[in-house]
Amino acid sequence: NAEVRLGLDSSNYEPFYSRSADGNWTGWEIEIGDALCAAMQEDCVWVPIAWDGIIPALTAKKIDAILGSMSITEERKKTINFSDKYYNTPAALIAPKGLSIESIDDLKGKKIGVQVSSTHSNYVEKYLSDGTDVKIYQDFNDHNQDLFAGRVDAVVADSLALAPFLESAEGSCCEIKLQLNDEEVFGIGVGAGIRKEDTDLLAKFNAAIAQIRADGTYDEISKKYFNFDIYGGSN
Amino acid sequence: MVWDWLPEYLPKFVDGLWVTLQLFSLSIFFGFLLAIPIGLVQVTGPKWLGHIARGYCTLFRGTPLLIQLWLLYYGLGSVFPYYPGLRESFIWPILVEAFPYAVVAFSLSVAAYEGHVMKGAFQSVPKGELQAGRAFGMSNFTLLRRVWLPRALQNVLPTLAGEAVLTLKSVPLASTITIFGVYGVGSIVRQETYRVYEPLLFVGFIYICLTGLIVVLFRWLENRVPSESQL
Amino acid sequence: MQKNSELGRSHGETTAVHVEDLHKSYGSLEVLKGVSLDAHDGDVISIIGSSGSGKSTFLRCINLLELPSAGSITIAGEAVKFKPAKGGEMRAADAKQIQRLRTNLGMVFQSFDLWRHMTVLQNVIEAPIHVLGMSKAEAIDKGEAMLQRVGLYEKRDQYPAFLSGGQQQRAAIARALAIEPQAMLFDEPTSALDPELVSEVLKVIQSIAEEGRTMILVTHEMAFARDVSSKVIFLDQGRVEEEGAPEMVFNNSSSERCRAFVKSVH
Amino acid sequence: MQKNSELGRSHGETTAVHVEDLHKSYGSLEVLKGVSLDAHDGDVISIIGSSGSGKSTFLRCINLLELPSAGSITIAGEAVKFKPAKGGEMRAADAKQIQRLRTNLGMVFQSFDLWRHMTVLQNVIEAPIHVLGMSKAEAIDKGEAMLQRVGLYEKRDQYPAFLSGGQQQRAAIARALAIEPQAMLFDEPTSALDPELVSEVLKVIQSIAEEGRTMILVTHEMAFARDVSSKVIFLDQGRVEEEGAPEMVFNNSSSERCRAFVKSVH
Amino acid sequence: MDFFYSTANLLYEWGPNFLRGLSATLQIAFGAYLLGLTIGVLGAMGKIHGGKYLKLSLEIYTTIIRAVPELVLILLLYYAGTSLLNQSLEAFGYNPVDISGVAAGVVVLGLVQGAYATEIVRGALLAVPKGETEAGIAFGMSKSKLFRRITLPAMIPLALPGLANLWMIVTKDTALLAVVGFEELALVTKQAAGKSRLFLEAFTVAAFLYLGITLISNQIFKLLERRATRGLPKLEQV
Ligand SMILES: Nc1ncnc2c1ncn2[C@@H]1O[C@H](COP(=O)(O)OP(=O)(O)OP(=O)(O)O)[C@@H](O)[C@H]1O
Ligand SMILES: Nc1ncnc2c1ncn2[C@@H]1O[C@H](COP(=O)(O)OP(=O)(O)OP(=O)(O)O)[C@@H](O)[C@H]1O
Ligand SMILES: [Mg+2]
Ligand SMILES: [Mg+2]
Repeated sequence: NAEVRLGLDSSNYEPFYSRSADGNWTGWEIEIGDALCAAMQEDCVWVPIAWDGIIPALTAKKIDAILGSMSITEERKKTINFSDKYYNTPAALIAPKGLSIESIDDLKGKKIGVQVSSTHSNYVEKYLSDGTDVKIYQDFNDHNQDLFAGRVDAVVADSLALAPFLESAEGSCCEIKLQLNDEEVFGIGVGAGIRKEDTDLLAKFNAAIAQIRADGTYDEISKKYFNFDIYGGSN
Repeated sequence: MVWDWLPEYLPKFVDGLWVTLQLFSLSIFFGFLLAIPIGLVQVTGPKWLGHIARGYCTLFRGTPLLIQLWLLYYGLGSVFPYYPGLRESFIWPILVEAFPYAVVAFSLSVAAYEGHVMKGAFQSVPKGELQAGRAFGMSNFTLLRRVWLPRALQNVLPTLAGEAVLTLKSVPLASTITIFGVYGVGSIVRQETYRVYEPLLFVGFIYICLTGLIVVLFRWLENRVPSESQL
Repeated sequence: MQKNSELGRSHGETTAVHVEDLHKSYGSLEVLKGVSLDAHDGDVISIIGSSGSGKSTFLRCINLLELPSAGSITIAGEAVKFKPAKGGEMRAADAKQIQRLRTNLGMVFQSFDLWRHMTVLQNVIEAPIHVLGMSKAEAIDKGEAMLQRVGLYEKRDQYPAFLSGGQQQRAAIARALAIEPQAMLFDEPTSALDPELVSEVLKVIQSIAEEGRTMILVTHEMAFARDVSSKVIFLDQGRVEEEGAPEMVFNNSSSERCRAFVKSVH
Repeated sequence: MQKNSELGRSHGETTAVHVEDLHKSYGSLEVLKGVSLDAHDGDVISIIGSSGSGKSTFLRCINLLELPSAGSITIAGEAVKFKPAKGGEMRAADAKQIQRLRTNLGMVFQSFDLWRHMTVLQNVIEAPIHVLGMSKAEAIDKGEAMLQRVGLYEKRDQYPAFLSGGQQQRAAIARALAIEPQAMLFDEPTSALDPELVSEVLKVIQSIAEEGRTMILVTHEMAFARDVSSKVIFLDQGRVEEEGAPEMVFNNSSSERCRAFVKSVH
Repeated sequence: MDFFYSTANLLYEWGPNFLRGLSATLQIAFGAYLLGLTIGVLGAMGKIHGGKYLKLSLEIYTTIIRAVPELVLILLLYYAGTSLLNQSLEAFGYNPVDISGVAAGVVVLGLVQGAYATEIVRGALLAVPKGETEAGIAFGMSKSKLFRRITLPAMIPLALPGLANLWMIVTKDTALLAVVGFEELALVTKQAAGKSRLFLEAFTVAAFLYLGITLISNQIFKLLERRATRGLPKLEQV
């Protein structure tokens, strides 16, 4: 009956989603979301929300599901439910090419940028909280911009989301220095966030994810964006 | 309502309060310092300076502080890489910090709003009192320091109190450029505890206290000299 | 004229204020058309004349609150330096000099113009401390004496807003006296006062005159001018139409205009 | 009393305003202690008395701008309905009735109180149109006639702020006349005016009185009260101390207070 | 020169988005302003004529709203307001409603505006000469007529400068909604900046758009003020 409102970050998060110049939301996750809705036979609308308020927006029923590259973590599961994962990519630390960083110990005394309310900020909090200067940004693009400007020495973020930046003129300054792994922090992948009480919707999402994986829709969409398997190992 | 998170985060709130107060008082201080000449030249000339000052007030009062802040921080930052020499220069350590940008943006905004107020304030001082000062051989600077400014301030203290509260209330905007005051700490708490309202209510409570403090402070200043309106 | 000031400060011998051939125009309106005046130490000079005749303008020129268009002004024996400005006007050549010379003149305005953000005593000690550089203790001593003098000692810690008009004007006189000026300038010191308050202020001014202080006084109080002045100047349309001893100006003037004016205000 | 109103509207026979035993207290201060008054059609009644005697309060009670504490009021033959309120006060029982009755009374205040956001003509036609429901064309016709009447026709499109006090008061009179009230109430209509402007307003009021319009008038202008009134009431400390024909009250009063008051203001 | 070239490019590509943001900003500002005015008039009357408890609650409302940062209020009302509303709707057996971003923005900023407007209107109402309203009463006007015909028009010239100021504030406060993810001018700017990487240019364009709103509104209010005060003598220029 009613539309399913899919919440996502109001700022750009390429290649997963971004507001294009013609005013539409585009990107891999948008196409996947639309495919999921088709599989569920639901009408969906995309609702942009500030990232740090996206879980409250879900519980306040401003949206019905979070489809904004939200990692499934134990911490978040205390508040909301997650569908099965629909992709999984590692986190990465990027820094200017000239800087030599072999391990996270080399970050002592450096400035590191992360996005607010992200698994990456949790990671930095866990491993780098002393000896480094952590700057928290509201917007994924802002820490990239400050890395370019030289105000931070490194950025921790999703490796795929960083890719378009690294390929741009501004991002050419920098490269991926470290792949970061910690399932406790980063979770087991990205799923759709759904209110605890909406078990029906949860089941529908799980079924839909299974369906588009099975019928090839998932791979078809992914091929347009990536030349590798974004789903990651099966859990 | 759940408040069990509060003890754990209280130290962070104290840090945040410190940041908020620093940003607030520095902005008010530098902003007011700038507001004096901005108001003054609009009253005494020279004409071209007066026009510039007025244009400045219009420009800064006519655009959102948030945009000014972003323009200054991200806008300026985006041109740094084109001046490679900058990174070796002595001001680089300042340029990489967010706090100075916030102080500058806030001060410029305060200067525009208070400059507008001070213009009216300077005009409101009776000419005769200024001439009395001149007639006693006061230099322009002495006149300004001893008569014109204190007298003008007396007339607009309530307005300035209002402006100060507005400035305090805009400090949260600085969280968009990585400066975490009381409000920023509140949003960290929200992020880490997934409690939606309690941290906001707590931040609101702190602000009500701070506002109360400002109001009391200005009341005290006002009462030091009785004004006509109190007769 | 300069030499007068070198003769010492005995009564009647130095010139506190010397003005020669003063002209002043506002745009095309010539308000003063060549006015001269000599105020020797101890002189009490009253300037009378109908409204708009230029009395206030003349007084304000003496104090350089207005810049004259032509003429010369000598205060306490020192000539004010002017330099020509565009449009044939004059400009002050030396701002410092003017500030210094002004401390020789105590000015009392029509509308009192006390500084309202200061108490009466603070008003009185302001110029001694911040212009003359007197120590605070000394300024307070002298200031309190001045306030005694005008009968306002008990009001010293009041703010002007709480004083009556007459009290405010007496405070303004004390403030002007506090810089121990060579001459006092009064511009209609009682015209903004309610009639009942006029006499208290005139009494204070009279007592200062009797002390032998040099005074130049613009007033509409003819009886007072006659009683207190050593000399009266009748200004008419920017010119000195008559001047001399009070009896002469008030009773035996050869100028018809002067006689008409004196008659009209009596 | 009620029956008077049934006798038709010929001069002197109906009662425009009838007040009986009116009391009014502010808290513990009893301002009116039982005042009665009968204004028949065509009567011109002046109320005099020293400041604070309750004249304004009485007039405002007639118009129900103040609610009396006790007593009865009949306007144009219709008794105002009251109901008791807490504390022994009275309250209006019927707001609609009061609004209707008020249109029988044209009130002119001491401080003119024209509506400053309307031109003079707009002021005059406001109540006819929006209270009486007159058509706009008719209201303008009548309004312009009223303005002619008080000599303000040329000023009809001016805003009040640009008129002199006397002109404003005349406009206020025209505004009150425009609802064609059974009686006009004036509360010291000239006391806020500069002396030069008083006579122009009094002249207008006099001409209205001579037309035979019922008037109740609080005034300090004794000579005027004597000339224009059919009856004078002397109020003292909230009581009617003396009332009667003007010659009687002004010259032959048996009340000592009244004689003293009349003497003091002459 | 480079700057102008890239700005032109930005406008060419993102112009429609800027216009979309601008129109969202204006819609919210307008709605919030009207809501604020309504609250202001009612609140002012409540503060003047209301009973003890109404006065007290209005006092609390205006005090708190004016002391707490708009950003905090926006977040509180944006999330709490919606869920409170929906909880109570559900409690009464109704379906939860979806409050659109525009509506939420209007309500939040309207409540903020209302607090300031209450004080402005209250001051103006108190400044209307008592005699003018009494004259209306004396002519038999009913309460509502008195308010519509006399009090309101007499108050407007006194309140207009303050109300003009409020409009300038609300047009700029809409930018705060960017922080909760509402796509008005400021957030659209940020999106364009993030994607085109023309930060300086994008923010400059936004600044000029806001400035344009201010300057045009200034002129309109000047006209309004001239109209409203045409019956009042010009105040001496101090
Ligand atoms: N700043 C000014 N600009 C232009 N004209 C001025 C100015 N000040 C004074 N005047 C004109 O100069 C003339 C003389 O003014 P002034 O105040 O000296 O007269 P006055 O003799 O003191 O009169 P009053 O007795 O009314 O004080 C008047 O015609 C006045 O209008
Ligand atoms: N609203 C009020 N509250 C309390 N006391 C009042 C009020 N209005 C009038 N009074 C008191 O009632 C008394 C009579 O006042 P009223 O204005 O009727 O006198 P009046 O005869 O009109 O005097 P005046 O000639 O000065 O106008 C005065 O003592 C006054 O202080
Ligand atoms: Mg003069
Ligand atoms: Mg009265």
